[in-house]
Amino acid sequence: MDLDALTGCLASSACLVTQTTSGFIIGMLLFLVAVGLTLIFGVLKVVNFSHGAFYMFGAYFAMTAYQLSGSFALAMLCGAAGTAILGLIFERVFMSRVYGADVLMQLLVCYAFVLIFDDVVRMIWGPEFKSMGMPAAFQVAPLFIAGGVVPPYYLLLIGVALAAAMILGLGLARTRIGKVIRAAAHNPGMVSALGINTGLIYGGVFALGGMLAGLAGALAAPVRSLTPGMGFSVLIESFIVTVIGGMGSILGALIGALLIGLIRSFGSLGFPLFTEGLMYLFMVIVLVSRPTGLFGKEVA
Amino acid sequence: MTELQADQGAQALEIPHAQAKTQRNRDALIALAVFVVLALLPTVFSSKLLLDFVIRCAAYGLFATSLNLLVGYTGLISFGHGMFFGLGAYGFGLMMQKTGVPVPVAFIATLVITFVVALVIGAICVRLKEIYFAFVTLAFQMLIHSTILSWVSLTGGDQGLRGGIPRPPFLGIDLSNQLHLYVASCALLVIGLYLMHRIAQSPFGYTLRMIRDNAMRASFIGIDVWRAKLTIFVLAALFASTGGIIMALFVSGAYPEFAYWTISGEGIFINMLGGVTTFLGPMVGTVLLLILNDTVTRLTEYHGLVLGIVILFFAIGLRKGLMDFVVEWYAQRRNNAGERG
Amino acid sequence: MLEIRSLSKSFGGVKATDNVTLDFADGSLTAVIGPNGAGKSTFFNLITGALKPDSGQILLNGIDLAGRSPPEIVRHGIGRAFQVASIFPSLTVQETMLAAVCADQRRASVMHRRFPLAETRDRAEHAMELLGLAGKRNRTAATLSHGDQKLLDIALALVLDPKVLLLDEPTAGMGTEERWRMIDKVRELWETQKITVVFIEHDMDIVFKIAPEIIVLCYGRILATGRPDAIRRNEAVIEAYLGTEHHTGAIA
Amino acid sequence: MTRTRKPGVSRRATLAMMGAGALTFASPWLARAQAKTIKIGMPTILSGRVAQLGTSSRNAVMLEIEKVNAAGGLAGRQIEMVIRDSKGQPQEAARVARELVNTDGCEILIDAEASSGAFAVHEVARDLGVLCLHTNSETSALSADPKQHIPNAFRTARQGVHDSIVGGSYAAAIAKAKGLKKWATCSPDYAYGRDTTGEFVTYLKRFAPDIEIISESWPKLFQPDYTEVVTKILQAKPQALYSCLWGGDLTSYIDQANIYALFSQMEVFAVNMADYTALTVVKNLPKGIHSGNRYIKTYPATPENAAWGDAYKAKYNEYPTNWSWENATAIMLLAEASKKANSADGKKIAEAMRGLKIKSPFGADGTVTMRAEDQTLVGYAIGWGTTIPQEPYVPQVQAGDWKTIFELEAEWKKSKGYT
Repeated sequence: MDLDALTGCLASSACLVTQTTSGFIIGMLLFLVAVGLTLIFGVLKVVNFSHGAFYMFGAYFAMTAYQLSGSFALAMLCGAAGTAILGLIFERVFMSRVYGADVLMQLLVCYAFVLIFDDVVRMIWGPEFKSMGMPAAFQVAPLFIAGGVVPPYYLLLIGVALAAAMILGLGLARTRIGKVIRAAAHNPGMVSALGINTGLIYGGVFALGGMLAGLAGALAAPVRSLTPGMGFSVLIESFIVTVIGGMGSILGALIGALLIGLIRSFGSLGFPLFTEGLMYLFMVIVLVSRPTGLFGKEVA
Repeated sequence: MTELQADQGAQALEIPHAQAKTQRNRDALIALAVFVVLALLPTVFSSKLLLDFVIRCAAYGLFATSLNLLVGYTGLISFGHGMFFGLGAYGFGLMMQKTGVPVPVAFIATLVITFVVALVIGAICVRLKEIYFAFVTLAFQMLIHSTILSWVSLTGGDQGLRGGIPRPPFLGIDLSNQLHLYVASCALLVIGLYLMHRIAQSPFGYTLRMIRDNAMRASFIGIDVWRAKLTIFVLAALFASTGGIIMALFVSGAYPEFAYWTISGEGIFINMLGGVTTFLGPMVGTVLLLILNDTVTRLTEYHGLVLGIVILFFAIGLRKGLMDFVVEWYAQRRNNAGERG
Repeated sequence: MLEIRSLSKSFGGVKATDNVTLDFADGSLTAVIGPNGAGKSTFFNLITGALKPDSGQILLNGIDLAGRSPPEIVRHGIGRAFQVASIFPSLTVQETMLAAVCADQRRASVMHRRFPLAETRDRAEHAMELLGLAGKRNRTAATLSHGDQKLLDIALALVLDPKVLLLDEPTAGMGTEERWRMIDKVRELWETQKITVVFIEHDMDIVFKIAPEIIVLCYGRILATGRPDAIRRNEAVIEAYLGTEHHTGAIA
Repeated sequence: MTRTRKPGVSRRATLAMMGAGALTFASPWLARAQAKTIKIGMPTILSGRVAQLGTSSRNAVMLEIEKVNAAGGLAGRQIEMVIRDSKGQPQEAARVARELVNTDGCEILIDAEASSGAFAVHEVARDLGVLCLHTNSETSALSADPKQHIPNAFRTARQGVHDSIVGGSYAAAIAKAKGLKKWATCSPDYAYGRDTTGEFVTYLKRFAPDIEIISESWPKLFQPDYTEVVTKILQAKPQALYSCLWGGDLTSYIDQANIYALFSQMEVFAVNMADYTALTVVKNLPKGIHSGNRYIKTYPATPENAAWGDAYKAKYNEYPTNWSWENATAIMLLAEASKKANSADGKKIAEAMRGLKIKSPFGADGTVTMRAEDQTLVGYAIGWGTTIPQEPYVPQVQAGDWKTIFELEAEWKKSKGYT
């Protein structure tokens, strides 16, 4: 424990700004993965255990596209679009077969794909870790805001994630498709009775979730090393995020992700050896006091 | 899903009281016979592989079967059952390394520790329902894993308990001799399975099934659901802990991986593989998974791919565990035969 | 003797049970009626502990049970069956009965005794025979007909030897003929078992024909109590049932 | 219908398999004595996040085995490698190791496990008495702690404490020259990270007593995001940073620290930087990172070393890793010891190996020695230098002095109560 460091930081604006933005950065990437997880759970009631694999594929797709084309924008697009297609196929071909079955069967199918996807990546890209490299446009000096340091690339990252959150939130609240998705979450039988193809919605939600995770992977590719199994630790953290925020709640995912980000950034000052444990402790406390999470709806 | 299981139960409950005693004796006799056969195996086959295999089966089998008491019988999907496996391994290993008490004392003491920890964690966890129970058990598992990693001075952190686990001979049993360890593991396995079977078939076992089926109704016939769940949570933890002790003796150490959530995941996987609706399903699943693991890792380093495809076969193809499938198929055949006759 | 004293419960300002005071004499058979949303099920839920009352007392032979947990209340002798048959789908009829009796006996040996004692078996047998389920003892509950499932639900309550039996719409979801069979059964049980029975019923023909005592609930209050002929002539009851637009709107 | 018979068949098949296994090994000693080939078992990590450890270890072993076999094998017996994946789990490593010996008939183990896996295999070696060469575990205690000592286990890897002594003295010299007083550390939170960092700091302070550690960060192993660690270090404003992050974690860290311009604000000492795994992967490698050598074909600057690196590259189309030379050394030592003992018997090889000095491309003076007292490798090339972003990556390596290493190591052992 190093509480002096923590209080010292809380007293200095430079440190506050830096650590807070660093918490936001960690949180925003987590949010992109977690929001897909929470969306899929909300609509399909499936805990998509293989969600980390989409993050991994997003990163690998982006890296390959970047190496081939040299265009950062194209790399991001490939990461997002590629995983969207993958998500759609995954849902239509495999997940759709186990909706009626036990929750455990669904988990098992996801678990199978965690294993399969990791090996597929290892077959295609090899077992060694890779790095995409930072595009030249972002190899610039960091900005200083109120004494705190903020790299421009991370501003882009936060911007993209926030935009995704807003588009998603507004889209679900305002558009027709959004309403159908929300209706499907509450009453799938009703939606299919109205002549709407639930299969299409389910596939679409999976594709959307996959796309967001893929986008997160693509955005992370320039700053994180790529390796088979890289999705795993991200999955665990985004899982904590969704549980804390409330399974099925997009706002919950956002708040949960930011909370975890801040716990990490300030926890690493105060409790450098127990930062991880801090997250689990927080999760236990939330679950015990409010099982459905901070923003989850009470289950009847 | 559980029609068959209920069938079997009906037979058990139907037997008049006079026969109950003989039935009970029969179970004990079967357990004894299985133990004798297992214990005599090494005299027929001298393969050390077989001994190692059975020891591992005992460790994982106790763990998986105890998990099934929660998952299959009570409907409590625990993602954190592995913490008790780890607790058993660490508790026993530390006890032997630090205190030098005789093996049976360390064994009992480890179970007492597990009992206390499971009581505290269980009291918090069983209040939650369904998927939230799964989450909170997972969170506790990760918390314990983090603690093992952080508490280096006691646990050795990520390096685990090093330097081997001393095991002074007691009552003529020397657990550092592989043959002795083998027989002891078989004994623990058979006794453990026998006890768990007794629990599953006891009225309490039926109380658990009632809670699984309809917890609300159970509380309206006077069952204290919370207490019953807590009881089985603690009991299952004790058997899982025993599995962990066997594992610690087998590898002569304890490692944080034993308390990691993947152990719980493997337990769930074993249950699904073997089937949760029969008592022996998890045991069959254990043998299957271990054989699968051992052969596939021999043949290819892409075992994840192979294992994944096998899982898909069970989850999407069969949609149930192997024992469920066999029992259903057998029942169907019996029905067909009955109709024809 | 079951005495309800000033029992109240409200949900966010809506009074679902409003200062209800009632006596149920030992061995009485009482029907509870009232329009939809009158608070009948809430009333049952309060007595059986599914809901905690805001205030008031529930005295069974002088012991206050208000606010206690369902298992405790059951053990004091108030049994209950549900509107939608609440059973254990994967257990057979016989297993259900035996397991329920075992749970009731609560002996320490319950953990390790695998086979039922004679006493346990006799109680289970008795309940099955009373409800006419003995012939279906090895059927899984999920495979029973709707009517049999309701009977099983009642048997579950009865096997615990309750002093008071609360039946929430025993005839719900049944055809006319089946209803009469069921209600005859209920009456027969009441007569042979000498227990206090309180049941909720929608079908007025049934209520007026078999219930010696009737309680009418409306908006959580007692509108009227009394014998069938008195209730039939009660102005307030007629108004509540015929209702005005205003009333039905509020109830829905 | 046929499908439903599966359980019966599989059980029977399994029993048959076990039976066959039992028959084969019912008289193993007879079978082995007559065998022409000698099997060497190698549990290692071939899947998961550090699969590269296993693959580059395997590559190096196979490269050397070919040479040994071409030269006649171990005392006339051709070597057959049996390499199995442990998935990086200690209990799997223990099981695989046991199985390799008990079932596959391996007479020697190459333990290419990391961290806790090595300790698990060590216990198996203790139990079975089989000759075992640890090739990847650099944790000092494995060989330094007399409680761990067994006569049949050797280590052919570098050792954390050696690294720290050389690193400490190198860093202290630079600290004195540049006036670096305030230091920060950032190392993975596991035994290797903690021990190595602790030892580095000890020796740094010994050589330059006036330095001060003002910030410590302990990210988790395989942590994907280091942002909070990077910013924490920036807040502390140290003049120098020490890190023993490695592999993908190190490259992630560099990429993430780069965009905070961390490397322009302090001197960075990253002991595991100068390994091709990290050097070739990082796209924007900052100039002037101080690093210990891992494997680099220009150090030692001998034709033998360059030739070995090129041969490896030619065969596998990638550069060798730190793990590669450690595993290659194991095979070289085995071959030499077997030649000296004129036997392929594990006990005799072990006897011959104690104190054996062999010629090696990886030796500081062209030789490496298996020190008899604690059965660990010494005399390997060890030094520090600074990086540049293209080949040869580390143009100048300042060699560590083995005499100093031995002195300080003896002192360290005493302080730990090992001697």
